[in-house]
Amino acid sequence: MLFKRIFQFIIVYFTGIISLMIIKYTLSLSNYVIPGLPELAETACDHFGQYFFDVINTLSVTLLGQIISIFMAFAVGIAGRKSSWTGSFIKVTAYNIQAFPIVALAPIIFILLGDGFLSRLLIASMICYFPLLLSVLGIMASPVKDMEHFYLVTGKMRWQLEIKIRAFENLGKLTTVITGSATLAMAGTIVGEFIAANAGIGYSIRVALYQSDLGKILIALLMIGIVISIYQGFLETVGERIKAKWLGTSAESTSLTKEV
Amino acid sequence: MLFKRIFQFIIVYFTGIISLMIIKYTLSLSNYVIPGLPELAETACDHFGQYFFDVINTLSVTLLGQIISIFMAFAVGIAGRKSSWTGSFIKVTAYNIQAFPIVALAPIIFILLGDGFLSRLLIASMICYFPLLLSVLGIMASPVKDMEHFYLVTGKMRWQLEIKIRAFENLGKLTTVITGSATLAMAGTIVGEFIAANAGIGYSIRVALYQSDLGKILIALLMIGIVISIYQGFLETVGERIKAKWLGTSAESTSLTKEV
Amino acid sequence: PKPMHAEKNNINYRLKWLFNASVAGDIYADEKGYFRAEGIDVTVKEGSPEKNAINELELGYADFGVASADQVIRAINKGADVYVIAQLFQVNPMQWIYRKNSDGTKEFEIKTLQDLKGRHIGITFGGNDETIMNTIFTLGGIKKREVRITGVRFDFTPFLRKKVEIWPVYRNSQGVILEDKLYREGESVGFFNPSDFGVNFVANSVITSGKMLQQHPETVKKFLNALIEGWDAAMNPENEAITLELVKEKDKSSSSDIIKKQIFETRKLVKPTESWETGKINVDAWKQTEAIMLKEKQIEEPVNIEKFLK
Amino acid sequence: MELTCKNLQIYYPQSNTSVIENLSFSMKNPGFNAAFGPSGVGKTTFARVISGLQAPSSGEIETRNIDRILYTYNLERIPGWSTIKMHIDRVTDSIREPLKQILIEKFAMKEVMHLRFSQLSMGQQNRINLIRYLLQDFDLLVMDESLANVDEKLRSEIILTVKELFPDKMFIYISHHLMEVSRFCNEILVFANPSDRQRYTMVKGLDYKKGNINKPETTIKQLLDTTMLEIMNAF
Amino acid sequence: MELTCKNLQIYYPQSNTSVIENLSFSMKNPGFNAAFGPSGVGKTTFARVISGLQAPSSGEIETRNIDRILYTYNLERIPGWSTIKMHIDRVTDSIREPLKQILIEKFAMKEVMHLRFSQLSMGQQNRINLIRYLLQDFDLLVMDESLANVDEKLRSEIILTVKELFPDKMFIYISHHLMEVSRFCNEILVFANPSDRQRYTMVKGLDYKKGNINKPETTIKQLLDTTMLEIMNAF
Ligand SMILES: Nc1ncnc2c1ncn2[C@@H]1O[C@H](COP(=O)(O)OP(=O)(O)OP(=O)(O)O)[C@@H](O)[C@H]1O
Ligand SMILES: Nc1ncnc2c1ncn2[C@@H]1O[C@H](COP(=O)(O)OP(=O)(O)OP(=O)(O)O)[C@@H](O)[C@H]1O
Ligand SMILES: Cc1ncc(C[n+]2csc(CCO)c2C)c(N)n1
Ligand SMILES: [Mg+2]
Ligand SMILES: [Mg+2]
Repeated sequence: MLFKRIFQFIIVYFTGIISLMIIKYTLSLSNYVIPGLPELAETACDHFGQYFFDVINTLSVTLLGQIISIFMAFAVGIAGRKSSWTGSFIKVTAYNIQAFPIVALAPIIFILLGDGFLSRLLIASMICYFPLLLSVLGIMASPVKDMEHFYLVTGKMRWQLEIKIRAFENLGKLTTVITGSATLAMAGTIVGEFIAANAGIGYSIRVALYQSDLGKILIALLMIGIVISIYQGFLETVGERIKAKWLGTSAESTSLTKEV
Repeated sequence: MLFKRIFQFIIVYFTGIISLMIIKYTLSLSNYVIPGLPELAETACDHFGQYFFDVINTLSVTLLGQIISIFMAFAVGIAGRKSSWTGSFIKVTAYNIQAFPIVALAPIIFILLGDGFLSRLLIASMICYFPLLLSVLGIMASPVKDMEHFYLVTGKMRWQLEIKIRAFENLGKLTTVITGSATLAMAGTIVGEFIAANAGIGYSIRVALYQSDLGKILIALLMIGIVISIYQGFLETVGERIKAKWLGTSAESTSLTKEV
Repeated sequence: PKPMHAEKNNINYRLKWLFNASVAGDIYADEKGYFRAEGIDVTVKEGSPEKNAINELELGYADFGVASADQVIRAINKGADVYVIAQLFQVNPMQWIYRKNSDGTKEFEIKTLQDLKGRHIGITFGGNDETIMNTIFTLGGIKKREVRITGVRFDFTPFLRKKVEIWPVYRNSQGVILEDKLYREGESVGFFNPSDFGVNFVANSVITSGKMLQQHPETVKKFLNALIEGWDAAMNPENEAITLELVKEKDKSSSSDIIKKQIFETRKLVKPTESWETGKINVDAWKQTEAIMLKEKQIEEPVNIEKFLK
Repeated sequence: MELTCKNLQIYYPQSNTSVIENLSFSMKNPGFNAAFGPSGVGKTTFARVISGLQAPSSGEIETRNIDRILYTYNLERIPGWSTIKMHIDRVTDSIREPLKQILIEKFAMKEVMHLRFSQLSMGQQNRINLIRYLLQDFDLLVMDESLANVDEKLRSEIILTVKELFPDKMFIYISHHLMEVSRFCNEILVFANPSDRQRYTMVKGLDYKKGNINKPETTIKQLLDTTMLEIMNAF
Repeated sequence: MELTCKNLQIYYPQSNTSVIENLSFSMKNPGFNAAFGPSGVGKTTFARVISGLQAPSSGEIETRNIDRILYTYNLERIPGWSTIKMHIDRVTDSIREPLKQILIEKFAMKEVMHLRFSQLSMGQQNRINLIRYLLQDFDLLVMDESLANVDEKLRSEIILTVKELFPDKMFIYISHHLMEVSRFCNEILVFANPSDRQRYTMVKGLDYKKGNINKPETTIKQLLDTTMLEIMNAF
């Protein structure tokens, strides 16, 4: 499973590299525009370790950022699920904040939070949170009538229960979205680092970009891809566990009662 | 409906401005860090018209970018919905491309496409498409067993039908996500313009940033917010129409058979 | 291949920066029809940090461009086919701004390199200001731990909020704007200019490809003539009103007052003395730049940059 | 205890005719009543309207001593995150604990309480859903085909149990089982197709209770046949 | 035409006992057969297994001259983006056009074909779903409570129509209506609760067809009573 993921990523990555090489050699571009394979290999050797630790550093922020945005997305999605004025107000607020590109908000963020870890985290969360919000809102706003009826007519419905029912009925969708959002959190962190930090792989990419060093960027991308594959594989496993637990099926049982 | 949206945005916006002012006066920051209200008003008068046209320019790219990303998201979401090797490969590719922050991919995009409209469009679509993909994938990967059974056992199931059924059953979620993604497309376009264009509001924001002019940025944000409110209101109306048509209910009929 | 000596008519010229006073000469040459007068059709394209004229030369998106010396040297080091045909700025506009009354009472000024000690300095990691500042540190015998260094982004807030004392800016664009902003709030500023201390790291220069030089030498000559003529005219104080109008046309969001000051500062960089030949390549400065980059391990081996200066 | 409808009128915009047309009736006193009629005649619509889930197009619904009306139908589902036992426990007041035990026992659900809802057979799903409604506060419970997928023997057992345990509640039982409705229900509101002259008739059922099956078998059969005939004529 | 099961065994991991335990039987020839038994006994499980939707834990299923087995159940839904008329049209081969008209007519669905599925009453949903299956290619159709929410009169009508129109197909009808199953079905596989000694019994039903209701009323009643008793004993 995990190896499949990494393997698939490697295929994608090297397809990309090969395309670049084809472009390079058909247009006979210099190593400055697109580095050749030997240069790439050299860059890899020189910077592999450094970039690996950079990505791990980034990952730590990603993790926190993702958790924060999951919480934010659920909070806003839940608060905004009703079609009441408040609900739609919360939605509008959430939407509008996102409409402002982070780069434009960045100065304001820096004024309020200073630069460093917090800004990096905030930017990461903001980029990751909105897509999550969209999905959570979609799920939280659709009633599951045949389950909710009982609680509604008996006056037992509380908002926590409503959310639990809707989340449960859309468990598959939610785990897909949350797993997928790891990528967004990573991208967000990197953007944040690019703008605001002096650590992490985003920062390293910025430095490489200033030096127009595509080779370094490509190696950084490789590291990002590998680490994110692992992280996502991990999330997927956790997701499966949670699903199995909540649905009350073990891997064993599902295979026994399987559809043929 | 539309006015409600704009009104809500205005509330959000001015709450933001007021918070900034509070920060300004409590920390007694000078006008160059956070401009005062008179400076803001002046900037607004000077640049309102220009920024309005910039935003309209941006909106035109947003529109196209959103359409492209909707198509891309559906294409990939549909292709990647099966848990087969190919399905998961497509998913991994889609995820990985996104994991790479646009800022890191930008040099490669410029190398391949040059600067100008195409790069701007591509970046906009990429930022908008992934969150859409996540939702579409979530929806497309969950079978609607009680509807699909017939087509499966009678051998009438084709992929188009499967998609149609799943889309139909999740119409509410899909319209929420597509409407919401307008914001993402806008943010994406602005980021694209920020990096690559020489027109649009993103470009103007960049210019303002190089001049460290927070006042201009705030006015630009106001324009963005208003225009996006209108655009989203429009999308929502269209979404309602489509829903009503597909579900076979008119606004009139739903109110007559309403739940009390 | 045999030189073709043919004319090339549709020419793309990629700048390094947005349209503003720092590219006044380029705008002038374009708008006043100097290129057309030479019989060439030139499209002047705006630059930005993410755009790279050297890449565009190779890919054929541009025929001429503006790049800084460190970009050129790094590209040559990696086998790019790049030649320098003019040096626009004789003095590097990359300088550091600071408040003269930063602590409210005492007048502060950087008179010697030792004045940097104990200060909080901004540096764009990976940017050429990092290379320059490192050279300054070596020159002044300043150890990294004797100063505080903060990474710099494109916005100035940390400097404006007095978090960082000495902040890198382009002297003739952002430098002017910042100076003006602070002046309005009653603060006066100074600029730390490395070339005052003997560090002549070359900045914006006009480049083209070897292929262009070989295949269309006439076109190169015409382009260069028109461009230098444009810069000469733009920098001529007598033409100030015209230059101002032309720049304002392209840079709507800056006030005339600011643009006027920017032109004034740009003039000092382009023509350090009244009689300075516009666009002249300062070979010694290029050699020094190469030496600095070699020492800072920006390049692995010497490129003999003088061979690429035409 | 009384439920009265006056000139009830319900139509759906998509339909050309009214579903419920000028319906007036009254059901008095607690007991096991029924709504009966051909498929598509409007029983569910009627039930939802009197339960307040849907607004009538016109007409009035009046109740006396009926404060809580619950409507339950056979397609309801119970969330799947825990076993049905845990769900039932959660929604049951502790004072109804003994009642719960009896219901589970009598509804033959004891063996499957450790399963999740989706693992139950259709009839089991019907039964557990009905159980949880019976454990709530209500004055009138409308059961829309609540036992549609349960076998006849168990269904009779369940109905008798409910009648025994809830003597002072009112029920409206919707079912397609003519004999069952005739035998166990008291007041039967029979819906006829729009083409018939008289659309609504109130028929008196045998209202069997657990105690009174002591009449001779043949008498019962005859009585039942009469009632069934009466209903079929109204139908 | 023959359907044979040998030592069929089915258990769910969550259950402590087998749902289907060593079931062997054979149904020969076309006709209207049934699976009957108390709620939760395993009829749905059995039906899904013989339809190939679920794998048995052990045992064998053999068919002769039965190539296409379709399974339909009463909770299926038809997509809501167009009227049921359009849906039925789309999934029906043009050669079955006359058959379609007859079915719609006989199933009393003519009036509501312009509605969407969600606007139908439960019984109407049952019927339209069954219609679309009857319009497909099949040799054996398993109907799992397909008419559970239809009234008795119409149900009889529908069953007789199906028997008349599809004389050379095999059906397995799952229903909780003892009398109906006894009257209309031919071979009835009766499932008993695990506690009984004999879990599976094959009972012969009256197999009524449209033509042969010409016996005297009392004879029919007697015959029916005998069959019903036989089933109840097996049950
Ligand atoms: N939303 C709707 N729009 C249009 N017509 C509807 C709608 N809901 C129900 N109907 C129609 O109203 C009629 C009555 O429906 P209802 O569900 O009340 O019948 P019912 O008596 O409960 O039938 P069954 O016994 O089959 O459940 C049906 O003919 C149905 O097609
Ligand atoms: N997925 C499952 N896991 C565990 N037990 C199950 C599962 N599905 C069904 N069962 C059990 O298997 C038994 C048989 O179920 P099945 O649905 O086949 O019954 P049935 O005869 O169709 O009943 P009904 O007439 O109520 O529909 C039931 O006791 C049920 O609880
Ligand atoms: C400034 C800015 N950048 C990106 C996004 C949103 N976003 C969605 S996915 C993704 C990853 C691409 O790098 C990003 C950045 C935003 N809202 N604002
Ligand atoms: Mg009904
Ligand atoms: Mg069943």
